[in-house]
Amino acid sequence: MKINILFFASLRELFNSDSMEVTKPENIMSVRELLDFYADNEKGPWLELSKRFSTIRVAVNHSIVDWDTLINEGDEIAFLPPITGG
Amino acid sequence: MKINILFFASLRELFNSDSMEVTKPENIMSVRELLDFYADNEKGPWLELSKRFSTIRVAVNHSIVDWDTLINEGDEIAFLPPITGG
Amino acid sequence: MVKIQKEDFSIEKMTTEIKALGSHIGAIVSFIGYVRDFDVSENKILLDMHLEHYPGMTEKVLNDIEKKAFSRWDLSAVTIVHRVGVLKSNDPIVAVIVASPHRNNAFDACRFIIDFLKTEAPFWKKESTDSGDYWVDDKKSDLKQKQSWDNQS
Amino acid sequence: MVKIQKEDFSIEKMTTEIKALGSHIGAIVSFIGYVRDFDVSENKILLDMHLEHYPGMTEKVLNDIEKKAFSRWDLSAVTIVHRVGVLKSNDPIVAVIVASPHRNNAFDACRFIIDFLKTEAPFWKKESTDSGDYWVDDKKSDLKQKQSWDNQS
Repeated sequence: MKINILFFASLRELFNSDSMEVTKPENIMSVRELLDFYADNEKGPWLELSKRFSTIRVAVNHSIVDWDTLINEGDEIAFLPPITGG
Repeated sequence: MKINILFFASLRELFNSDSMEVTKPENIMSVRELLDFYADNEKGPWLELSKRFSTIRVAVNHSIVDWDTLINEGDEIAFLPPITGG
Repeated sequence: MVKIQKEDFSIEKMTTEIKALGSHIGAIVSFIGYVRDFDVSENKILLDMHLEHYPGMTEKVLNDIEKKAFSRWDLSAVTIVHRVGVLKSNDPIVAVIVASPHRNNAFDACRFIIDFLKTEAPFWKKESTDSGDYWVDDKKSDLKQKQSWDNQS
Repeated sequence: MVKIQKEDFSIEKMTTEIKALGSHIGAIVSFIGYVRDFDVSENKILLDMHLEHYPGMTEKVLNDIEKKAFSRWDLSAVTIVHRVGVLKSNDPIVAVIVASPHRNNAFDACRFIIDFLKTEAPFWKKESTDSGDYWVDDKKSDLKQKQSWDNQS
């Protein structure tokens, strides 16, 4: 199952990339599980993102969602650092 | 003692005049007494103004004042119908 | 700044002027009031409107309202412009422009100024409608709204 | 209407457009937000600012905020414009223009929209200051203010 992950602002700088297409790991169901999986297995920026968890919001297909939202084929998952427009 | 009386909007139409210079009658001390005096003695538009008393405000020298405000030489006394700007 | 004028005004020009005047301006809130095209309460179609004022007193009252606003909130600059003379449906009548370092102060002060202007500044509207001319009566809702500020002070 | 753009905007042009769009408009309330010249909390002088956003989601969120405002108040028309890219001190960043038959609805809705925009629309500011570049952190006061609307609904 292919999904697209986007990074903005400070997270884009952290990952040195604005997006990545990945195949959802087996047994991973929610966005929270996805973040935990990468933090455990990939370390690096994923571990750092995980540490900032309390300040980050996640959007799936352009809507901010709960962390236990389930992932579907083709989802666009965006990690959003603190919003500061206006 | 000379005073100047101004009329605006519907009161200007009522008096068919925007101002009159008058000599303050003896024994008349406050704007309320002045209005009562003219309503009793002049009748006509003064009696009508007196009837509209509850809807009218009075300004002396560009400030809205209480009806028992005392009159002084050279005062500009304006009778103001309901204010409807903005 | 207070302006009473027959001519139309430019919200862009006044905003630029006020922005240049003040320092540390983070927010500008503007209110523009227009002549309505229809008098809902009276069910009449408005043809035009004559706006009369009390020269001298109007400027004094509006300057006093500005001062009250500056004493209540942290403001950078204020402009009030009000038109007089003959106006048509949909013409702008009044603008209140308030600049402040922070938006809450700008919103509160702009609302305060227009609420006080509507009940304290000596302007009078005479409407010409399809069923005759008449002087507009004051609105009790405006008086109540002005008094709610007095109760907060 | 929602616009995300690099260019500056004209408050006059947008006000004229919105006035022409709606009917029975008695009041237009506008908010303009500017880049500050000084970061008071950090004691830093701002050189310039980079504004990043999430294309697609930004427009969706702002349209949703507009819809919420229309469902809460009697409004005639709304325009939201937000700039992105590189901005300097004192440049306008955002404008919210709300037209309504009555001023109270216009004031409430304009404030509601900017409060929600500040906390819900995916924009990010990176400031360049005389002591380095940094991503701006969110303000707890903005979050509280947004939540106060939720409690009223």
